[in-house]
Amino acid sequence: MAKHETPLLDQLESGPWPSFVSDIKQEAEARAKNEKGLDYQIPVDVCEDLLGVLELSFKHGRTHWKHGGVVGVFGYGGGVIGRYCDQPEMFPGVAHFHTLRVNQPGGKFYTSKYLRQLCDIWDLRGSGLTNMHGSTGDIILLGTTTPQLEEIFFELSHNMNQDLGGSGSNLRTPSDCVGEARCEWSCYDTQALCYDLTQEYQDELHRPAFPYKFKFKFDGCPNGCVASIARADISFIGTWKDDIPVDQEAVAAYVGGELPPNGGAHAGRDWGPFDIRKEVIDLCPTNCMQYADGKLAINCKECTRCMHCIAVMPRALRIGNDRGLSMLVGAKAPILDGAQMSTMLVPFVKVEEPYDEIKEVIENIWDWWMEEGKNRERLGELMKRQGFQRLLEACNLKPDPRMVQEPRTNPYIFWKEDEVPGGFKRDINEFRKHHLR
Amino acid sequence: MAKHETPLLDQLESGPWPSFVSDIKQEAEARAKNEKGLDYQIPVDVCEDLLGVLELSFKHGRTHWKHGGVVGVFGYGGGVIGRYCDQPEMFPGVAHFHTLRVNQPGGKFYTSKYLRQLCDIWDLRGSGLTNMHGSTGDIILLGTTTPQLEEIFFELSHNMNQDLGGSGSNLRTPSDCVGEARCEWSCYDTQALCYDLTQEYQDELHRPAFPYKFKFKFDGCPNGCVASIARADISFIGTWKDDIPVDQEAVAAYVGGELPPNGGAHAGRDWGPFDIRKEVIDLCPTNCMQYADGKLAINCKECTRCMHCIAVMPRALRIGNDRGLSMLVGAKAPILDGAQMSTMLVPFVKVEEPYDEIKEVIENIWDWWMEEGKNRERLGELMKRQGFQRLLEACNLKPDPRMVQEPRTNPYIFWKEDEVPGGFKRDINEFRKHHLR
Amino acid sequence: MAFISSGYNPDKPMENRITDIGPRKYDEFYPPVIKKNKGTWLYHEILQPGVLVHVAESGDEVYTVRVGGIRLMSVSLIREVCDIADKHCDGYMRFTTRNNIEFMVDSKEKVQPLIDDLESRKFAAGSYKFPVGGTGAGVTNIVHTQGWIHCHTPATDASGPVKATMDVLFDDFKDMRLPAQMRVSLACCLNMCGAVHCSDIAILGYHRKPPLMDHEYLDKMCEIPLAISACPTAALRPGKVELEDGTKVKSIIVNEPRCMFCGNCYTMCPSMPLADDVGDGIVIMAGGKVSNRISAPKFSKVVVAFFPNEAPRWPQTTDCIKKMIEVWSADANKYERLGEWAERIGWERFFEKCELEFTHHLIDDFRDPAYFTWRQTTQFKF
Amino acid sequence: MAFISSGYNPDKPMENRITDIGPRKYDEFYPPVIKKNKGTWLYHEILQPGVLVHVAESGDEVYTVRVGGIRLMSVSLIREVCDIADKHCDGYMRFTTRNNIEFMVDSKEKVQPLIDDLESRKFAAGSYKFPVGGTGAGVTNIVHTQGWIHCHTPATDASGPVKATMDVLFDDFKDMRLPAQMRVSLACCLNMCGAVHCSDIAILGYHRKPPLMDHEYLDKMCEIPLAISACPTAALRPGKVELEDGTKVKSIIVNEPRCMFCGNCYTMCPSMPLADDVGDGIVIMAGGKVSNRISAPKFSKVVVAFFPNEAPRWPQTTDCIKKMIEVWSADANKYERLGEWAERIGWERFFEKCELEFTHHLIDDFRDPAYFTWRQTTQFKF
Ligand code: SRM
Ligand code: SRM
Ligand code: SRM
Ligand code: SRM
Ligand code: SF4
Ligand code: SF4
Ligand code: SF4
Ligand code: SF4
Ligand code: SF4
Ligand code: SF4
Ligand code: SF4
Ligand code: SF4
Repeated sequence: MAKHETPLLDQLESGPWPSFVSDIKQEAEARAKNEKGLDYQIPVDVCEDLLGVLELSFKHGRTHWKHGGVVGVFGYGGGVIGRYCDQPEMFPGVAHFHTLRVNQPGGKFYTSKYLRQLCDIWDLRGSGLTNMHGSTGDIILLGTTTPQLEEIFFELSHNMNQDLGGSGSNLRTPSDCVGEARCEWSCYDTQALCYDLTQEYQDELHRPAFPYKFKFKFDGCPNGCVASIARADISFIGTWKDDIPVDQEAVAAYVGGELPPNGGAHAGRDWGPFDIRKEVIDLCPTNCMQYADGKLAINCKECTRCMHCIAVMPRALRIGNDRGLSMLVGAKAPILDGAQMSTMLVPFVKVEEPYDEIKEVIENIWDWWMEEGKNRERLGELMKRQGFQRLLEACNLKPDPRMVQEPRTNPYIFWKEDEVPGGFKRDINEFRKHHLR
Repeated sequence: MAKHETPLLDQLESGPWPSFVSDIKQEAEARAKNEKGLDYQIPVDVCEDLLGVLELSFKHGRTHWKHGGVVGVFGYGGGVIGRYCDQPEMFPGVAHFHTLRVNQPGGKFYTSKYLRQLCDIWDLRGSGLTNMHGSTGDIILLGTTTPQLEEIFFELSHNMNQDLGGSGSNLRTPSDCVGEARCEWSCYDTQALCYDLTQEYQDELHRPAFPYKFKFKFDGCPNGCVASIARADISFIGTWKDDIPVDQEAVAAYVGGELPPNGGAHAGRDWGPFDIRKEVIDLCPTNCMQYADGKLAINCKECTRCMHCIAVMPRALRIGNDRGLSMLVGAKAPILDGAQMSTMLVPFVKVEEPYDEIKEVIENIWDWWMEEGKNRERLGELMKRQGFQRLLEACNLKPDPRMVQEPRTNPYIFWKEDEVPGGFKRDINEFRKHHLR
Repeated sequence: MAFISSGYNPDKPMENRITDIGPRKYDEFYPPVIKKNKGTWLYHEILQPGVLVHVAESGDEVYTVRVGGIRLMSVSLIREVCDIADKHCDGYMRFTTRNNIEFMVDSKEKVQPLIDDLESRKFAAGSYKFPVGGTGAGVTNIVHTQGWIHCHTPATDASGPVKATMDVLFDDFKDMRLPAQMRVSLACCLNMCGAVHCSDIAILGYHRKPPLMDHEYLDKMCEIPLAISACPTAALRPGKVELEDGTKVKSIIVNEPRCMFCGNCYTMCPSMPLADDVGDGIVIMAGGKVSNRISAPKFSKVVVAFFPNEAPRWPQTTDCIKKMIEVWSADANKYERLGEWAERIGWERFFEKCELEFTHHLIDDFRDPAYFTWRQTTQFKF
Repeated sequence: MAFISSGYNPDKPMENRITDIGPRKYDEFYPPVIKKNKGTWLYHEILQPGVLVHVAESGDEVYTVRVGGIRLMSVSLIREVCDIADKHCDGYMRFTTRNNIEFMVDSKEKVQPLIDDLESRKFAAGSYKFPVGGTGAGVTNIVHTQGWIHCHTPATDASGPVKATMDVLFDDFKDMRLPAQMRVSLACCLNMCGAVHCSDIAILGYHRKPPLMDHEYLDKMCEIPLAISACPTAALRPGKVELEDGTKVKSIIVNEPRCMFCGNCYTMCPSMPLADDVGDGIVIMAGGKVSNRISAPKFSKVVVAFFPNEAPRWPQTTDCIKKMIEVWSADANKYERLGEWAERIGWERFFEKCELEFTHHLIDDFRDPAYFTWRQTTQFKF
């Protein structure tokens, strides 16, 4: 019989969608039963107390967690989020309820062996509750006590060859879309680049040296399946330079209705027979496609690689072969000045090991940001405050109209003294000879 | 033989476009000859000296005019722009060179009688040079001396029943498009409304009581031939509520090529036969038009009255009959914060004498602006500083999605205390009972 | 309990310490068919909701069965996932960027048994453990954050509203009848850990009362200058406050009309909490997107300024979301995301069709860029 | 000369003074055919460049012949306009909102004689006085401002560059071969009295050197606080300055890197002029529009950061304008304004096709809204 009455939470056990309440309850029972006979290193009733405190929040409409103090593992500035309950007497099992961020593998592929190992550690040393996964991408081990932090890290690093992820003012755990591993549209190997940069920048990831957090995300193509453009300080988004290969037979098959448009993504409704003109040609944002007497023609010079036509006819159209990625920078959540999406900085760069060109841009950005950024100022905010030109200078990049949606509408150009013949120094008396007061 | 050498200006006498240099020269000669034997009230060689000082500017690449002191006519705070030359010894004829702004008649229609009278006054008492017209709309009498200002005003008001226009921190001379007088698309009588409001607000026009300048402009329809949306603090732009009447025969005539598209505006090039689908249906921004078996159908509920189809087929399509105007507010030039266009405030109001509804909005706006506006702060800047909501409150207008292009993307809503149950006062001790420190 | 040492020695923390090793390498975890065909995939097809096939140049196929994941998962549930993977997928699986779980098999025969197994598993109280779906032009999992489960700044819960909403949208999780994909996201405060600012529909926790000042402790617990400088609207200033017992303390004074309840001060200083039972609630945003397909990515727009926290099932919130999806589904063109639809018909029509009231709260009045959201054209619909 | 009194008595300014009478009433000046048919016009047609006919319900017609106006006009020229109006139009005429002159007649026969008369009139040096044109899909008159003729803040002249540009564009003033109307405007400083910020092509005078401080006189001639507060970028602060003769005076110090040369300080204070022979010049803007036709009104964008003041004919400026118009004319669709074209093909293409260099100056870095002009999508053209 449950430790706390949870009449409100109980109502979340009904309905078809998996109930996190049912799951926490089953974990609570498992711990109570303790069939494996574990010597749980944190309170056995941690799950009951979590349900209890959550029920209280449902009743109050307010959280019952306090600010986390500085807890962590020796030598790292991140990877742990401290958390304390504001009703420790009522809920001793969650009085301390810190989380660890475990750096997920690329593409979030797993073996059961790996996950079982992780579960065993967490079962013994934590709440047995996780997030698969956190919004940044980490595996979140949700809730343990301070003494267990080092133990868990030790077991992870020694027994699982696994490190923690990031938190605090450092590089956050990079994450990627499934990419080439299982997607035909990936313009580069997202997992390879994500892994290489994660390893290259371990120090930046574990030891806060930045003004604020900094995030990398890797999308294999403009579809943005890891939403990098919305939430990464640097968004690495795959693209290509050359033409879209067209398989005219397959086009005919789509037109003939033999192939399902958009890989069957719209099969749930009868949208009528596929109309290539209405569904592809007319929706192309650049109007660079033509369909005449059974042939599809694309003026690829004018294509902006939005992916629509490819998505609608995946068997007829493919991404080009001269592939690389665009680097867009500065995305962030609304605090303080309103949300920002990433802005185009490097329209195209080849993705070739050891990725020196890419790393040079990253490091130039960091140098500038660490030099100029205020405490808790994200890259995007610094770009706004000092202007895009400063970023270009820091990266030694040439201005390119592809970096802007449109040129400025105000003429308020800050000319530099060395750009103006004769500079800024002038002689008033000389001037007054020609212009009396 | 000319008083000053003007080798640079002389080069502007060639070429087909009317040469202002040739014109000033002819005026200079006329004054020198003085066939009518006038006793010119300002220096006879004013035009020579103007050419001289302009030539000097062409040479220096700098203006030779100084700030105008406060000159004007008794009891008015506007209508005159003072101006002094910074080389009075070299160019005594333009040492004082003030301009008067004469409030142009609506639609800028004139009789030769009126203009000749004006010329006679200005010939005798001024430089004989004008601007037909100034950017705001006034007739500009360009250049005279201080003693002549009252004389000119006296003659204008007594002999021509004509008043000055505005300058300074007051209502500026309103101006309008030709409208109903000669345009089939005018949704209200621009001249009538412009005249009525100009008369109603004479005091505001002549006696500065505002934080800064304030402009009215009247466009009969969304084509905006007086550019009100770009340069008026209140833009009055005609529109209609009901359907676009369609004359199917005329449509057929356009399709058949009997009528020139766009009233012949494109006759200078062979654009090929008129293609109603390409030129009208597909260009309609709302896609609310259909052309099937010789009939044109418009789903007017979805029409945003952009005027395109009407412009292309003026004999087939006309503006609707339930007419009125939209009031958009806050346009201004870039100083200080970047240019602004007018923002939709009143989507639709009927235009019926005595225009009380319109005047109420105007006066509510002025009350708010005079109350809250800083010195030299335009209405548009105040709207930005205090927020559109304050303007709505000042005008007792209900919020309407037609006022915005899109809802806010940031959640930073300034809730007022009375909107939130229980208000803002809370008891920390009560709170701490539930949330220990 | 007896403390069980991992081998870590607190007195010699550096003793054979292993650091900076990063994550495990991705390819350790690739199923064989993935490892073999990586980078050579030709095309994919969605065979039914939740079931994808990808075909490689080699002719190999990988069948993916996607199931809805509750991202707040117990080790018991994860072990059950492992059991399934062992049974059907040679022990491999992956998680998606929206916290769904994907089981992959290398031949068609293996698909149906896998599905049957997954669909058969339910929690004691009856909800599915592994519902198959979440693909194509349907609703997929809601990305969300911590809420009352673990964070100190939320204005609403995360897992609760998500469960309530997914129950209401469940049919569309298992279907692909919508005009385009529908991405719903939740963030429990405007730190927006869910990055919900570019979602088709976003559920956002928001406070509506200024910080409640714990003057007696503030100076002891916080760095006053840090907290003050954290305020984006300069609503805070230092000041002396007299407590009930008459003692004067250094503290912070809030200029309440300047506060827009972002909570950034509380992040810096625990002695100024914002949380309030009636003050807190949910903001509904809509019309955002991330993909560059057809149109550029878009921010979500605020379409409902406030719904109260109606635990446990947030009915007003879920009704509103359901309504928007139904109206969009009925009115939009094929391939048209919610935001593309709203822009095509005009936001005035959006509010009319969705029967939402346009209140003054929805007009942007935050900083200069607000101007660009106002309407500077005569084009509008009656 | 002997002072001729109008009747005004300086000692009794209020003596039978007439004020607040406003302008003359518009309908005093309507030609009969306008007065009769006002509000009942059915349609119009452009018969040839510069010649319009409007047909009323009554069947009446009014033929309008539009001629290019130099808005800087002498009384002699105005009188000549009156002579023409008397001869052909019963003494009526009007001016357009772009400073052209329109002669109206009520029957077709009267058109050709009027045109012949107009086209026959030339200035001594050979330029036309009344060129017929400026209608439809062509170039019409350039709205402009004072420049060196009468203002104290210009960074370029007005009448000069306008004459030079109209000479270059003259053929298109007399033709209607362009994809749409082409509206060129000029403002001699960024007060933008021409309101050029929404023009297809804008010629803008701009300074590039910070104010030249006349310290010795500044405090005597200006209100230091007023001048300082006029600066939008807070580049000014009060300070003491030592003159050559060693005396210390109160004055203003300019933080030069913060100055963007708007001249607003000079408007407030004559002791800080910006004008400079090499510093001043022209900014070219393009892609704006005012009408709501098809697309909403648009601001013009800066496409060339600077051209020097090359009096008397500003060749770099006129070449650039000519080039943009030719490229647009060759590339754009029928009815497509320059800005609509640039947005359709993308600004990267605009710069490529117009052979203009994209320099760092063209990237917005003024205030928060700059962000919205940057590119937040992967969509671009190589
Ligand atoms: C755990 C996680 C939410 C989740 O449930 O998944 C999370 C949780 C917190 N975030 Fe976050 N953020 C998480 C992903 C994000 C994301 C999404 C992303 O990374 O893709 C964002 C938006 C993108 C961005 O970075 O802008 C995000 C934007 C923030 C912000 C606002 C930062 C900003 O510059 O706008 C804060 C506020 C702060 O840093 O003080 C914040 C702060 C926090 C804190 C540390 C609360 C605080 O103020 O100290 C939260 C701790 C909650 C807890 O007790 O567990 N979190 N946070 C996510 C990290 C899990 C992981 O490592 O995988
Ligand atoms: C004469 C005229 C230009 C012309 O050649 O046509 C003119 C001339 C001046 N304008 Fe203007 N403005 C003139 C129409 C405009 C317009 C266009 C319009 O009204 O449609 C604008 C842009 C629209 C607007 O109001 O924003 C305009 C925006 C300015 C500004 C910027 C105001 C702002 O808030 O952005 C200033 C600066 C100021 O007020 O100190 C200004 C200031 C001036 C001053 C008074 C110079 C000064 O700083 O004191 C100029 C006097 C020049 C002279 O010596 O004759 N003038 N001014 C126009 C008035 C003629 C008339 O009455 O018909
Ligand atoms: C598995 C996953 C990647 C991963 O690394 O985990 C994925 C996988 C695929 N995405 Fe995605 N997308 C995934 C998250 C996303 C996201 C990110 C998000 O939602 O947070 C986006 C951006 C959302 C947005 O725009 O707001 C995304 C936007 C797309 C699009 C663009 C759709 C559009 O109309 O804009 C496509 C193209 C399409 O659907 O045809 C796409 C297409 C695909 C394809 C068809 C790619 C392929 O050929 O394999 C994959 C199956 C689609 C499907 O599920 O119907 N994927 N996809 C993610 C599954 C999430 C889930 O569990 O539901
Ligand atoms: C005479 C004048 C009004 C006045 O009160 O003086 C006028 C008169 C007409 N305009 Fe205009 N417009 C006049 C200035 C304008 C302006 C203002 C400006 O340029 O400063 C605009 C806005 C310009 C802009 O958008 O940047 C303007 C945008 C239009 C449009 C929209 C064209 C477009 O493609 O966006 C139309 C519709 C059309 O051309 O078919 C139009 C149509 C017309 C019509 C056809 C209306 C009618 O049925 O009579 C008139 C003859 C057009 C022609 O000249 O080809 N008028 N028209 C102005 C002549 C100025 C000149 O001398 O050239
Ligand atoms: S972002 Fe592109 S490459 Fe990556 S999974 Fe999505 S569609 Fe595939
Ligand atoms: S990818 Fe997009 S822009 Fe390119 S052709 Fe296809 S639809 Fe057009
Ligand atoms: S604005 Fe409209 S009504 Fe006025 S002249 Fe232009 S087209 Fe005619
Ligand atoms: S006026 Fe514009 S929106 Fe309306 S039907 Fe015509 S083209 Fe379409
Ligand atoms: S969104 Fe806010 S409340 Fe939710 S987890 Fe992130 S910081 Fe905490
Ligand atoms: S909640 Fe935000 S706006 Fe309000 S005082 Fe705190 S920091 Fe300032
Ligand atoms: S634009 Fe500037 S310089 Fe030109 S007239 Fe107006 S204020 Fe004077
Ligand atoms: S020119 Fe403008 S920016 Fe420069 S100091 Fe003067 S007011 Fe400030």
